[in-house]
Amino acid sequence: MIDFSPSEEQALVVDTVRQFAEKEIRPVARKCEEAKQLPADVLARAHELGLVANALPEAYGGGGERSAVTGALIAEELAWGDLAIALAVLSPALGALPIADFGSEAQQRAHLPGFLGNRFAPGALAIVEPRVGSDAFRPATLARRAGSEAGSDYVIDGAKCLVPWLEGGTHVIVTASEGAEARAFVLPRSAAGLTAVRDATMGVSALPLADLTLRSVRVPESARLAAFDVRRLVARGRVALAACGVGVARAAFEVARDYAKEREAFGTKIAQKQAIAFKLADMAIEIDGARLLTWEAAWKLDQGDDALREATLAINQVKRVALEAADGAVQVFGGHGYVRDYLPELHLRNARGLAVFEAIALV
Amino acid sequence: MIDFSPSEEQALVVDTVRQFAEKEIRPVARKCEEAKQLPADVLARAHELGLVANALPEAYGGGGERSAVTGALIAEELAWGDLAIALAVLSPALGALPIADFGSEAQQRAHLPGFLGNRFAPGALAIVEPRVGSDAFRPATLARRAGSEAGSDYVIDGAKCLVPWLEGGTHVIVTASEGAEARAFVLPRSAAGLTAVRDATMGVSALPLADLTLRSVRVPESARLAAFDVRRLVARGRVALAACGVGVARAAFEVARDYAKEREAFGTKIAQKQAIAFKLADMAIEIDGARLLTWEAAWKLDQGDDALREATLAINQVKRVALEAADGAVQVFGGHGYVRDYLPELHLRNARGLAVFEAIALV
Amino acid sequence: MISFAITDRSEKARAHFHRMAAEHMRPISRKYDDQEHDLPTEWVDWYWRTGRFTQPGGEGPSDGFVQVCMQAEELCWGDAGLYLRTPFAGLGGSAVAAAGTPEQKKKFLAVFSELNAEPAWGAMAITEAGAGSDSAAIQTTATPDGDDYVLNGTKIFCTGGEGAAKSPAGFVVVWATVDKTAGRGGIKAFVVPAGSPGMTLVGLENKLGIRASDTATLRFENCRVPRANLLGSDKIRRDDDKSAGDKGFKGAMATFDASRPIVAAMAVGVGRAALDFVKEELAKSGIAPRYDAPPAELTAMERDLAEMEAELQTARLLTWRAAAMMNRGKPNSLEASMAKAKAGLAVTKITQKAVELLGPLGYSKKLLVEKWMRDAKINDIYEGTQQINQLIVARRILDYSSAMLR
Amino acid sequence: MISFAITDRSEKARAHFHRMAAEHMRPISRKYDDQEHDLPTEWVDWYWRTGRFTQPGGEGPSDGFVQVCMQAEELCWGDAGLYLRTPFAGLGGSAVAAAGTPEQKKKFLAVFSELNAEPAWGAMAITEAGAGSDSAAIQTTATPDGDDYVLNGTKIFCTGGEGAAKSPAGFVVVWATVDKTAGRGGIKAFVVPAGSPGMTLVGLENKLGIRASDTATLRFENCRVPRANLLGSDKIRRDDDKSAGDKGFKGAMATFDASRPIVAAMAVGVGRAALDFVKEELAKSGIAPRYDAPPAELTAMERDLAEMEAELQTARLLTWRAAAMMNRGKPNSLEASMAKAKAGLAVTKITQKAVELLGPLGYSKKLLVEKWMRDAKINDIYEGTQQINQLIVARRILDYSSAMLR
Repeated sequence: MIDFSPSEEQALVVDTVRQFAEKEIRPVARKCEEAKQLPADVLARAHELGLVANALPEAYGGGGERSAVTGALIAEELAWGDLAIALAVLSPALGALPIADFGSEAQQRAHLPGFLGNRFAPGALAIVEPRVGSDAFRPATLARRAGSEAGSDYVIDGAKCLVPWLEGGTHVIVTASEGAEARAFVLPRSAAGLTAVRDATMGVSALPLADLTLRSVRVPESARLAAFDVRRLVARGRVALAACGVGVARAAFEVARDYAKEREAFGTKIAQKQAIAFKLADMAIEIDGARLLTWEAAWKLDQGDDALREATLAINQVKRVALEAADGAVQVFGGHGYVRDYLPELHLRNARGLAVFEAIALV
Repeated sequence: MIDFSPSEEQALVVDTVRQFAEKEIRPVARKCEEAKQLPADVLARAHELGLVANALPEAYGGGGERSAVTGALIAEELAWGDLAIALAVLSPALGALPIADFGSEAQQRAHLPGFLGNRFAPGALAIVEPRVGSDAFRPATLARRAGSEAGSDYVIDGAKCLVPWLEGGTHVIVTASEGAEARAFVLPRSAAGLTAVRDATMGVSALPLADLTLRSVRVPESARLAAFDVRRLVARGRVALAACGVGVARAAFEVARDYAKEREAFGTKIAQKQAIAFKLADMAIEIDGARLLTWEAAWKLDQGDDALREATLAINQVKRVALEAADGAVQVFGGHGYVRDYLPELHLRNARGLAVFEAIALV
Repeated sequence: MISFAITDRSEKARAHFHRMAAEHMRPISRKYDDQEHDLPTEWVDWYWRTGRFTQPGGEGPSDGFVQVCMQAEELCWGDAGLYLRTPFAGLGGSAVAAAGTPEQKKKFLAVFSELNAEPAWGAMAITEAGAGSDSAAIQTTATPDGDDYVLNGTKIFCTGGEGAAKSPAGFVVVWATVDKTAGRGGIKAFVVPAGSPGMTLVGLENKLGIRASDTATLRFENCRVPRANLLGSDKIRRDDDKSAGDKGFKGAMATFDASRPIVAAMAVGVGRAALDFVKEELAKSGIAPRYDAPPAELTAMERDLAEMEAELQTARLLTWRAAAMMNRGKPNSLEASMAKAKAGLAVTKITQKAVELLGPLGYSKKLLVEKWMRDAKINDIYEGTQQINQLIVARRILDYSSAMLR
Repeated sequence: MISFAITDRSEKARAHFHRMAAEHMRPISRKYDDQEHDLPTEWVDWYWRTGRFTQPGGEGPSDGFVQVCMQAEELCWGDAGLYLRTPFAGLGGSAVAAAGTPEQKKKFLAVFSELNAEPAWGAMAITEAGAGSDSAAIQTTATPDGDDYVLNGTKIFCTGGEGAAKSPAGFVVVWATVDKTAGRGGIKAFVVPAGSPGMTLVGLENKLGIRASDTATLRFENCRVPRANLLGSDKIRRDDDKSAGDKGFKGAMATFDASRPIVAAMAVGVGRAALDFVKEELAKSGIAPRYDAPPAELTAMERDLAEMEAELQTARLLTWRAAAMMNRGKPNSLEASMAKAKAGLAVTKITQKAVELLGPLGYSKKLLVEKWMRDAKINDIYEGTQQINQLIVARRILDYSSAMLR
C-alpha cells in the first residue's frame, strides 16, 4: 500500500542520526572544512552507531538489515549535518557493500569482518575518471589478462579520481573495462603500480579525495568480484548520493528560512517579502519532491529491481534542487552568504559536487 | 562604433509600423483568429506601406534598401500587433527574397515584379517537414534528375508542412535534397503531383498553413535556384522569426504589466506584489536581451556574414523568452488569462509556434 | 511504512479507469475540443447510465485516497475537459459532504448513486469579477428573509456550472456573505438547486483548453433558498473573534484541502497523456532516454524526456503523499498545496515541451498534443493559482499568518 | 545607428588588456586564491609601476564607455579578485569624480595618474551590519564639530578597504548620516584619507571567491575629517521636501548607476573565462556546439554550450547598451540595473554549468573553473543584489515609487 511514513524503527534511526548530526557533526563541520581534515573522534563515535554495520550480512557479524530506504534516510540526516563528514562516515560501505553484493564467499570472509570490528575502517571505491565525459559504465581504465590461460592474473592500467582515501584504509575497489564489460577488482592500497595523491576540490574539503594512477597493476583473478553488475552499483551510488543531496538541500533551506525570519530590511523581516518567501516555498516543494523520488528508487532497489532509471531521475533532480537551494540560500543571506562565517557558501560548493560524484556513497 | 539606437529613418519606419499594428492589426486580430481568416483589407493596406517592396532590388521596381536590421525592427512591430497577421503581411518576402538572394537574373525578372505590383501578392516557402526531427539543412524531401544528361528535369518527392498558403499566391519555393546537398526549386502551385491541404494549428489560426504532398513533381532545371545556400536562408529565417518572437513577447509583457497595475487583490494592485513585479521585471530584462541578440544577428547578416550561429542563439533565446512572457501573462491574468476574451492565451499559443516554425518569415 | 507498492485492488481500479478513458473519452477528445459548448452526450450519457455503475473488480485493501487520485489521473489522461463535464457531484458535492447535515447529504447527493433517467451535476460558485484569488473579497450577499435566504450577486468561472444550474437534480453551492462587515467570518455556503428562480446562466467562457468543460457565469437576482440549504452554522464569526468558529469559510477551505490532491492528480493525468504519447512517437524514430548513456553522447532530446519523467513523477509522488496523509487522518494542507503547485507547473512545462519535441507535428491539431498543452495550463490557475499555492506553502513553512505574509 | 562594430581603437584596447590579463593575472590566479589575505605584490607592483602607464595604441574614435566595459571584462577574464585588488581609485574614486569639487578631485585623484613610489587605493564604505540592501538604514553618524565632521560607526563589506585604509595616498568614501531624523536626505559621503586617526581596519572577510580582493570591516571611532572632505552639499534634504535636493544620497546612487555597467562587464569577464575554457576543453574531445545539427542528434552538452553562449552574449549586450547610453548622455538607470541583474545571474549559472560539464576536472582545484564559479557568485550579490536590481527594474517599468513597491 502506498505510504510515505517511515516505520517506527526507521523513525528511531532517523532521530538518532539527526541528533548525531546536530550534536557531533555540525559543531565541527566548518573547522574541518577549513582545516581540510576529518574529525577522527566523530568518525569513531559514528562507527559506534553501527550505521553501516547494520546493513552487512549477519554471517560476518553485521546486523543483516540491509535496506536502501533506511540507507537513504540515514544518508540524508548525515549530509544534513555536513556532506564531507557524512561521506566519511559512510565510506566503509564503499569497501563493504560491493563485496557483500558481488563478491564470493571467500572475498566476503576476507574483507567484511574488517569493517565490523571495533575500529572505524574506511573503504574506497574508484569509479570516476579524470576526463571529460567520465563514464561509470564504460571505464577507460583497462583490465587485461596477463596470460591466455584460464584463471591468469589481470593487469590494470588507467587513472581514477574523486576516490575517498581516508586514513586507515587498506583496500580499494577499482572498476575497469575488460573488452566491453565493466569489471571490479579489490586491490590492496599497497599494490605495485598503484599511486594515490590527494587532490583539492571546491567542496567537501575535509574529505580526502585521491587521484589514482594505475600502471600495470597486477592482481590475481581472485581479486575480481565475479558477480559484479555495474548498473546495480551505479544505481545504489546514485540513490545514496541523491539522499545526501536532499540532506544538503534541506540544510540550505533551513538556514535560509531561519535567517530570513531574523533579518530585517526596509522595516520588515525579509521573509515577509514575497520574493524571498516564494523562493523558500519553491525550495521546500522541490526538496520534498526530490526526497520522494529518492525514496522510490531506494524502495525499488529493496524490491530487487535494477532501479537505474529511478536512481538516475532522482540524482538528476537532486543535483538541480540542491544547487538551487544552496544558491538561493546565498541570495537570502546577501553579502553574508558569500563569506565563510556562514553556511550557505559551503552548501553551494558541496551541492555542486553532487553533479560530478558517482558512487561516492552506497546504500 | 557600438550603438543601439535606430537611425532616424529606422525610427520613422518603426513608428509607422507600430501605428499600423496598433490601428489596423490589433483591432481585428482576435476576430481573425477565431474565424481562421486573414483580413484582406489590412493586407492590402500593409502592402501600400511597401515594407517588403522596399527591400527588393531597384532593378525590378523595389526600394533597394535591403537591411536585416530594419527588417527585424519591422517584424517586431508587426508581430507585436499579431503574429498571424504579421506573418501574412511579410509573406511576400518568402517568395521574393530567396529569388533575390539565390536566383538568376532570369528568375528574378520572372518572379520579382509580381511582388512589386499594386496588389498584395503572397509568397510561399516550404521548409518544414511533417516528421520528428524535421531538419531544414537535410530535407527528407528528395530531388533527383529525371534523366542522366546535363540540364535534365528534376523530379521531387516528399512532404512539407507549415507552409504559408495565402489566397492569391502563384508559386511556392520548395527545398529538397539532391544527394547531400539541399536544393531549392520554384514551383507553380498548379504543378502536377503537388497537393496542398490546409492544416489547423494551435496558434496563428488566421494564417492558412498548408501540408504539401509532392508526388513525382517534375520541374525543369530552370526552376532551381542555382546559388541556393540553405545556411543563409535558415539564418535569415531565424532572425526574422526571432524578431517576430520579440514582438510577441513584448505584447505579452505589456498586457500583463497593464493588467497588473489595474487589478486589485487583497487590498492592493497586484503589480505591488513582489511575486508579480519581479516576474514582470524578469520579462522586461529577458525581452530586451533577446532583442539585442536578434539585432546582432541581423547586423551580421547585413555585414555579409553567414550569421547562422548568432541567428540560432537568438531564436533559441527568443523562443524561451516569448513562451515565458506569454505564460507569465496568463498567470498574471489568473482565470482571465485562460479565456479567449483576453490576449494572454493567444500569445501563449502563438509563442509556442516559434519553437516549431522555420523560415516562415525572412529578413 | 514507506512503500510504493500499489495494492492489487487499486491496480485493478487504475486499469479499469484507464480502459474507460481510452475507450470512452479519447475517441471524442478532439470533437468536443472543436465543438466547444456542445454537451458531450456520448460520454455524459454513457457515464450516467453505465459508466458510474461499472466495477473495477479486485479484492483486499485499496490505497484509499491515493486510489482516488489514480482514478482522476487515469480519466484526465483520457480527457481533462470531459472529466470535468462528467455528471457527478463535483466540488459542490465535496462541500455538501464536508459541511452538510445528514439530511442535506441525503437530499442533494443521493441522486448521484441512484439509477436516474437524467444526468445531474453539482458545482461550486465562489469566484467573482472582483474576487479571484482573494475569496474573502466576495460581494454576493445572502439576506435572511423569513424561512429563506435571498441571494444577490454574480459568480464567474463556475466549473460545471451549466450542468449544475440546468440539470433536473443539479445544484450549485454558492458562497455569499451574510454580513459584509464581518469579513471572512460572514461568508457562508448555500446550496442552490438547479432551476431555482432568480438563478440565471449568463454565459459560458470561451477557453484556451478544457473546452468540453462548462465554465459558467451565474447571476443571482433575489434568488431564494430555504434556510435549510445553508451549509454549516449560521453564526457569524468575526475576524477578531478568537473563539472556535463555524464551518463557513473554513469549511470551504477544508473542501479545497481535500480537493487539491485530486486536482493535482488531474494535472498529472494531462501531463502523462502528453509524455506517454511523445515517448511513443520518439521511440518510433529510435529516440528513447538512456540512463546509462555516456555523458558526452546523451542527446538533448533524451535529456528532455528524462527531465519530463522526473518532473511528472515528482508531481505524482507529492500528490500521493498528500493523499496518503488523508488515509492516515493527518492534516495535509501544506502537502496538498505543495502537490497542487508542483503539479500545475510541472505539467504546464511538460506539455509545452512535448509540443516542441514533436515539432510541426506537435503544433498541428491532427494530434492531441497541442490540446493537452492547452488543457494542462488550467492546472496553474484554477483551484488556487500557482501563486496562491506558493503563498500557502510559504506561510506554512514560515509559520506566518496571512497578515504577516500577503 | 544600430551597430555592433567595435572601433579599431577599442579593439586594440581590448587586445591590450587581454594580454595584460593573460600575462600578469592568470599566472598568479591560483596562488592568491589559496593565499587569501596576502597582498598580490606581483600584480600590484607591476600595475602601479608599469601597467597603468602602458598604452593600447590605436587611433580614431573609441567606443567610449563601452570600451571601459571591455577593459573590465578583459581584466576580469584574467582574474576578478586581482582586478578588485588593482591599485586604483575604485568606487570611492567614482564618487569623488561624480560629486567632488575640482579641489577634491585634484587632492584625492591626482595620485592615480602620477608617478609615485607607493601604490594607492580608493574605496567606498556603505554597508553596515544592519543595512545591507537597505542603504537608507545607515547608522554611522557624522557630527559637525568646528571645522571637522566626527565619524562614528562600523562599515562592513568594504571592497578594497584594506588598501584604501592603509596605503599612504589611499582614501575611503564613507557614507554616514548627519541627521538620523532626515532619513535618506541626511546621508552624506565623506572622504576619509588613509591613516586618519580613529579609522581602524577591524578585519578582512574570508570569502567564497574573489579571495585576492580585500573585503574589509572598518571601524570609525571619533574619526575626524575636515568639512572640506564632505562630497556635495551639506544641506539636508528631508524625505518630505520636494525641492531640488543635494547630491548626498542621490549622488551616491548616481555613482552606482555609473558603476553598474562596469560591474556587469566584470561579471561577463568571469563568465567568459569559464565558457572559453570549457569550450576549449570540450573541443579537444570533439564536442562543439553545432548550429545546424539535426534536432534529434544535438547532444545535451552541445545545447548547454549554445545556451551558455547565448546567455553570456545577452549579458554582454545589455551591458554595452547601458554603456552606450552613457556615450549619448542618456539616463540609463533602468538599463544599468537590467544589465547588472542579468549579468550576475547569467554568469552564476554559466560558471556552475561549466563545473558540471567538465565533471571531476571541473570540481578539482587543478583547474581554475571551480574558482571562476566561486568568483562569479559575487556578481549576484555586491553593488546591489540580484533582488535589489530586480526591484529597481520593476519600479521603473511599473512607474512605481519606492513607497509603492517595496
